[in-house]
Amino acid sequence: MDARLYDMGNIDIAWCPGCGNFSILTILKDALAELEIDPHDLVIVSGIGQAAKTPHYLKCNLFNGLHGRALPPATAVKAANPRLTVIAEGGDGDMYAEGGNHFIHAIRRNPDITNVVHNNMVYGLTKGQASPTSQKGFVTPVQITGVYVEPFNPLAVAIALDASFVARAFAGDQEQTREILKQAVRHKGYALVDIFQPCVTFNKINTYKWFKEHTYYLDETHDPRDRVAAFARATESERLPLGVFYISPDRAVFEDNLLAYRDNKEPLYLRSTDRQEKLSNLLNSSK
Amino acid sequence: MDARLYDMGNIDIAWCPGCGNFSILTILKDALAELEIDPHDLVIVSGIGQAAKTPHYLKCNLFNGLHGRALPPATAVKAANPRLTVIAEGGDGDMYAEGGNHFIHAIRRNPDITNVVHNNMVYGLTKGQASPTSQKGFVTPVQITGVYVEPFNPLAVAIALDASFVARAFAGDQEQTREILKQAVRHKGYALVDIFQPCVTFNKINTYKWFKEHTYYLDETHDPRDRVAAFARATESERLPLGVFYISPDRAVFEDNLLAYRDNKEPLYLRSTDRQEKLSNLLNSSK
Amino acid sequence: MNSSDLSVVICGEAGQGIQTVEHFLTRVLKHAGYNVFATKEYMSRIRGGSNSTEIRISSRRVYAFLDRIDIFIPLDKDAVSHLRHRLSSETLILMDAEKIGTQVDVEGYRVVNVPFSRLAAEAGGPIYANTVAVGVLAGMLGIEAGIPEWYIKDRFSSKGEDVVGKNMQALGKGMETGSGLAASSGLNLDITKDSQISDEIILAGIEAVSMGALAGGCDFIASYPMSPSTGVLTFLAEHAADFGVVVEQAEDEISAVNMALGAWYAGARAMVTTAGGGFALMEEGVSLAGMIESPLVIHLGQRPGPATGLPTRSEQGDLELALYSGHGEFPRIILAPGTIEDAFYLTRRAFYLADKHQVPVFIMTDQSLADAFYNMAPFDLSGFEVERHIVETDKDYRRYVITPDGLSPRGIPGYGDGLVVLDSDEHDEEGHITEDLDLRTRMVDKRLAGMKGIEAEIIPPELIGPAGYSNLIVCWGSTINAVREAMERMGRDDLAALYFKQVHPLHQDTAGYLAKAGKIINIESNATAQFARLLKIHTGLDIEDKILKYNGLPFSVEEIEEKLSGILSM
Amino acid sequence: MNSSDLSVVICGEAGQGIQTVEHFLTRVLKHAGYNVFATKEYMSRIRGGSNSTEIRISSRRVYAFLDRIDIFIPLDKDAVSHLRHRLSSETLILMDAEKIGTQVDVEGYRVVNVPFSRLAAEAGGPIYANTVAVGVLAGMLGIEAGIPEWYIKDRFSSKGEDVVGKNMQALGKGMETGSGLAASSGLNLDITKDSQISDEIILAGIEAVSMGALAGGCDFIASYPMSPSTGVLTFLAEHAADFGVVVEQAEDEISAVNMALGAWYAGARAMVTTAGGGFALMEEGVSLAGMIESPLVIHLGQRPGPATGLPTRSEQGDLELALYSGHGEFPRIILAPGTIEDAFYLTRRAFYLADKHQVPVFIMTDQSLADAFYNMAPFDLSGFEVERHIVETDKDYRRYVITPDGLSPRGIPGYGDGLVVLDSDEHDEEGHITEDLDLRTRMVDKRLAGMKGIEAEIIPPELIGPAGYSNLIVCWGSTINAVREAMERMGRDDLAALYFKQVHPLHQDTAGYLAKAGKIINIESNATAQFARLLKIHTGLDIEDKILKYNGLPFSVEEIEEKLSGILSM
Ligand SMILES: Cc1ncc(C[n+]2csc(CCOP(=O)(O)OP(=O)(O)O)c2C)c(N)n1
Ligand SMILES: Cc1ncc(C[n+]2csc(CCOP(=O)(O)OP(=O)(O)O)c2C)c(N)n1
Ligand code: SF4
Ligand code: SF4
Ligand SMILES: [Mg+2]
Ligand SMILES: [Mg+2]
Repeated sequence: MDARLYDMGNIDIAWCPGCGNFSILTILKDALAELEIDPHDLVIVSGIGQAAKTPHYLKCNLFNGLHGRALPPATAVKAANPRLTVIAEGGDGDMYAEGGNHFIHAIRRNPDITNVVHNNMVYGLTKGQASPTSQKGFVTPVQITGVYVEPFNPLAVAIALDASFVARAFAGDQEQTREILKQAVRHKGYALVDIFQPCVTFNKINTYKWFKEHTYYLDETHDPRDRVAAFARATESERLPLGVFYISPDRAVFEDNLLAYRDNKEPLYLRSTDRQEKLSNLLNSSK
Repeated sequence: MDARLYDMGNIDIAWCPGCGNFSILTILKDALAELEIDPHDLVIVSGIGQAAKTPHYLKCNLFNGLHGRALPPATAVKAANPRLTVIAEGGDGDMYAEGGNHFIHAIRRNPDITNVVHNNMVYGLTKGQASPTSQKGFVTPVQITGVYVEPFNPLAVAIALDASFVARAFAGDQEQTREILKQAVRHKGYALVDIFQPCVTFNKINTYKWFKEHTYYLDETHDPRDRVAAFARATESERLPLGVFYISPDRAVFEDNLLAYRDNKEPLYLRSTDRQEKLSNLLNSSK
Repeated sequence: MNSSDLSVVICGEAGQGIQTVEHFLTRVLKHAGYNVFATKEYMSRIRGGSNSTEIRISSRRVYAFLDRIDIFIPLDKDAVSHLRHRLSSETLILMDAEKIGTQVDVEGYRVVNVPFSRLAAEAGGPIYANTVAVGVLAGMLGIEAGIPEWYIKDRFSSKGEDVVGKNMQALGKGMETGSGLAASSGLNLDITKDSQISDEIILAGIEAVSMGALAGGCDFIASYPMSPSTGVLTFLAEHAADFGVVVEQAEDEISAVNMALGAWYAGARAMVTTAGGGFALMEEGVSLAGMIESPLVIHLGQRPGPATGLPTRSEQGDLELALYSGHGEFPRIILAPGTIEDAFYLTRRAFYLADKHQVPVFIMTDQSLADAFYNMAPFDLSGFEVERHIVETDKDYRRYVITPDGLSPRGIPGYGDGLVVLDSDEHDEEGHITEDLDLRTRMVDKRLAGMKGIEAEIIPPELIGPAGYSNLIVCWGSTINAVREAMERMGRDDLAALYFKQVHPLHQDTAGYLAKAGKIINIESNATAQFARLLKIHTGLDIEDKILKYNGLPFSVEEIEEKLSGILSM
Repeated sequence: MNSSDLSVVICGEAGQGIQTVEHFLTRVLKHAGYNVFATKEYMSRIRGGSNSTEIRISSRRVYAFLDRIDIFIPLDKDAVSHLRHRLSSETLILMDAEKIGTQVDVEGYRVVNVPFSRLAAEAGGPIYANTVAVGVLAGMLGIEAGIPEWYIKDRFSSKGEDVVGKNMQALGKGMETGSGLAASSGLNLDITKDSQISDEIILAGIEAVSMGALAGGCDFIASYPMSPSTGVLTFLAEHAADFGVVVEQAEDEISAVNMALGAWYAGARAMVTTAGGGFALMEEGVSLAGMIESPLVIHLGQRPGPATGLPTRSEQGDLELALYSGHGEFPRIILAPGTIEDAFYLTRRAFYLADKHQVPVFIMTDQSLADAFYNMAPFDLSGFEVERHIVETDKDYRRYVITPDGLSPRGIPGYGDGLVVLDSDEHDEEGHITEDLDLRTRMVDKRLAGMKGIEAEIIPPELIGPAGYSNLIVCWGSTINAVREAMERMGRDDLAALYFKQVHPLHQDTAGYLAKAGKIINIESNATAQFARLLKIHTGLDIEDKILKYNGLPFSVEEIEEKLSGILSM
């Protein structure tokens, strides 16, 4: 499929020139096109933040909801209509701070959705406060002497929760990130793709160059089915690995196990709404 | 100190006869007495649930707040007055479902508090729905064909977050649990003690007997400073290890690093409230 | 003792099986052709404490809590002190003297020893005490044995012959004792039976809400357990496969409401069920519904606040919370069923209204309504099929096209050639984020314009009592039940009640009804008269006479009668 | 062009440094003895888009947004179209013809070419364009060079000699150009200087709130960033060590409010700062404050909703949200400073009130107040020391001892011989959970009794204008600024305004003020007239004349004048 199918034409994009988000947008469009996903069958759910604006910039169905709350609607969309391809997208603050609880529990539920997190280690839209992934020592107008709390490690946590698919990528590397993203979308079950994304305005520490220098790719010696090895890799801190860390061997998929689909595979909106007889029976049982 | 110092005398306790909470209450009183902590210097913060009623049943200062919200006030109490010993206590639903986000971020902050979780793998107070730690197959009035989502693994997640101190205990073993609890309270920094607690009314699967049969203690071969090993132990599922899984070597303690204590170590309430001069200076700088 | 209207109260610890007796007895009585009503009050604990249930058996339909106790069965020693204030010299106390006789002071009361425990032991063990108790009451009322026997077979045959047999024995022993008592205690009952009643249904308020949801086409519920609203979640869970309902216990209430909105977006008909504290966490989600013009159905089962309050008790303290919930300005609808029938019909209607007007719709109940039940004619299910107000989109579909009535046809993803774009920011007609401030004004106007359509189908308040009233009670939700019965007792031709089952927006007839009254009396279960404040906004009228209650119990018929009499004699 | 009151507007993309110009120019002007006022409007983005700032320079004190633009400096091509509706044939447009001249249509306007870019390049590079711009304006106004030079040294000396030097050059070039322009453009300014002004302070609303908090003894803030309220968090962070303030960026708003309550419990004086959407998440916490009778200070900076709405814009749409927030019933106080001075004094007062009455106190501002600034006399700091309303506990301390005024002395853990017990459930005097339903009623009464003490110190509304008015404007919060100036312009002796800075509870004089008016005009920045509804509850009066605005911008002086004139001529 032609990636231009996802193109919005000449629109005003609210990102700063040079922002890593542009690259992620391109990667996303390319990956979806290569996967031959029709924009009409795609729903992107996002929260609020710079990253969360992404779905406005490609052709798709989109639910740009509340800050931190992308995962619950994304899970529900998939549950209401399993035929849709669903992506939940947002920033590191969005997914890991305000949305931290949903992050944990979405992983436990394991709906067949892809969770794309633009990890710029800062709050972009609200002008540069620390995010959960901000590194120690990062100085901001709130953390005036630098962050000293432990950065949130999304990969390690996801692996601890036995997430179905866990990967990290870098916006600066379009090719490999696209491949990782494609693998994530293709994966049946919840898939996390945490993407390092330089914020050229508010994060002068974790720049393109910094990410380039502080990352490397996992190679074939890494077995993504080995949870403990994946965890060890996720806790590396000298240089940060990129690639697919973990694929859980046997996770039940949320929507597949819903009783609503036991006898009927149709999306909810296609079902008959005549429930008179069933209701009559129910009422009779209350006699 | 005599554990009777913590005794409330002849009070009505709202737990079911045989509930594991009674045992935890005894352990808690004994541990605190052995640590020579004066009830006046102790604050227990809890949420809502059967477990969260615990502080009402011993002599202490207590803040029995909202469901799921024990950790933020506990962190704040410690930050406002570091001289107090602070415990945040509640059930598995309280801490890991409604309070899941605070659980993550309290661990990142690392205040010097002890987090005691009564893990009965069920919602007791609301009559038997699944909790995040309910095991697969557990049947409830909501999960009518049994839980199929992945149980929350608090230890693995805490270790993934590089928690300062991570332990698991069993209410059925007063001696060892008391020792673990004492170690946790003594530990400087956030300490998680997840305690298996039989709920005799709503959890007929994970009974005293079940826990007895499905647990074992970590021995000296386990090095709690080894994060990856701790993680591996935390993911064991045949038999569940008990004991101290992990102690992080070097975590900054939240309240120690607050700027409010840089030049002054007094609890906030003991400080002078005369700020006239400082304010004048500030105003002058706005000229 | 009122011969045509009997009130039986059973009191004991949580876990003693009071609810078993309640279910058993009410079904049996209804089958026998009696009108029944049951209401319970219980503590927020699983074992111990003092809980009680009141069962009324009557010639007329009854649906309200009565202070008076005609027959009292204390199951433990605390039961007597727990309810002593409601016992009178008329009350007949059936007490197991062997078990608790020595521990309680019942000096001066009419006490009859009934050896429940011994009879149960004879039948097979202590767990049969409940069946003995049912038997005793059935015996006293002269119920034919076949009916409780049918119940036992129906309920227990799955547990094996032995259990059925022992229950039968326990029943027999109980009935025998009861028949004897009827004679010896001078019980002179004259409750009329009506064979039609045996074919009626018995439903609790919470079940009616649940069935109303199913009738309204609900096919998605995400919620977090919280008394007194959890019953809807468990009811729908039980019928999930049969009705095709996605049922999810969320990690918290925030997730629940956001899931519900995602579900509506994808074509489902979703609801949440919660109580005040859980709802407080959903407010940002309600505001999102307002912004994206999404339907949403919220069952808000009220209990006393603030904060955790009294988790298992009743109050009507969250009206203003719901009305003003969510930041920013957008339309909403609030329904407040007072009866169990209304709980069904209004919940069904909530889905229709939400879908049609693309707004959040609240169904506000309270613990007293949720847990109460009585017999009633089966609901009318004829001639309804759920209308879905969704459209197949075309290529140029714009979700928020500005229309005169404020409503834009609602498309869903994957159905049609268009794309469905929602944004929690202010947006253009397509749904994309905008900073065009003129468009902002038009979008606010569009959203608020939806109120017009909503106003065209407000449920009018129901006038109960004489049209020529000079004194008018105003009330909303469950309070109507005690009010109605108190009015029947008082039999005044100058007193009527205006029962509001839709409290927002208020029907235009409201002011007219109020203007006709010389005296208006506001009755509600809260401390600050929230509904009176609403009426003031709507009509400008200050209501001076108020009967307010906020101790966690519903109004009793007697206290309404007494307070009303006081006010009316002034 | 008004000779004694000049309005300068600079417009360009986010990131072009408009705020630098704003800061620089206003400080310089104030030092020169001019009254200044600045207000900005900006998009929710970090780069690009169109943002503008208006700087007023006046003989009189000015504090409101004016539609009129006397001098317009467009920094990019979109600036002209962004503000074209406010340009007139009188407007002098200073435009860099080389840079954007060919891209914009300024046919018919008074345009003067000012080569900002070239002058900046000559001075050392494009980043000096802002200093050139300041220079041009300073030159036009005939400011003596020493003042902007002082500013440059003060601000930039830490960046090295080179930076200072280049700025000096840029300034010089700008001033030279400006002086020339003053003559050639026929600018005939007559703005009075006042040497006292140079010693005044300039503060933005958000800084005044922050300093008010410090003055009120705030020593704890936990919040989650959200426009337009984040400034309080950053301000306190900056001064955390000096003032001994615990500052924590919470993981979410729920954590923030629960931390604040924990902090008060342990003896701190805590606040949260947030906007509507974040506040919606705090409601359960507010309810908890109500139940545990905890002080709590909430700064609620309003922006347009629902949901994410317009994140960087202004509105007064959350009044009812705050007033009815939290489930259950309990007292609260809502302050709504309209001026920057009031923002300081009322925030300080909020801590006093919260601590004394043990209730949540809201300070409601909005983006327009938060971001605006002007010169004013330094605040009066004399004779105040923060009173702490906490007691040393004795052995038998009971946190919720029932007293006639509803207030129980507040102890904190570790201070005294008692234990401090709080419970979100209904509780007894000690604070332990209870199911005693009579006690429940007494506890509700106790909590609500606290309202009496609160009512004894309500801030009365401020009457602005003639006491013998027949037309009365009612407004709250920041709207007063445009109203005040519009009234000054209109100069009518029958028109007054009643400015409410405490909106709940309302002062008892309110009804009297309203009763005296023949016509009442409600002016507020929302679509449904929330404050008018409040007044109706309080007075029964329906206010028919309303001026409402909800496009995200504050009222301008002119539009208030125009709409008022329309209403008054009817
Ligand atoms: C409930 C709520 N709280 C706070 C905000 C303000 N807010 C918007 S985006 C954001 C954080 C942005 O950071 P991140 O999620 O990392 O996204 P980025 O802009 O860096 O892509 C915040 C705090 C909000 N919109 N809603
Ligand atoms: C906001 C909110 N949601 C829901 C509830 C209802 N609630 C009270 S306790 C509880 C869960 C209890 O389970 P757990 O935390 O595991 O404690 P346990 O009773 O098992 O000790 C729930 C859902 C509440 N009080 N507040
Ligand atoms: S602020 Fe940072 S994240 Fe946001 S658009 Fe600019 S560079 Fe990108
Ligand atoms: S319900 Fe379970 S957890 Fe609660 S008191 Fe009873 S046994 Fe304990
Ligand atoms: Mg970010
Ligand atoms: Mg539990």
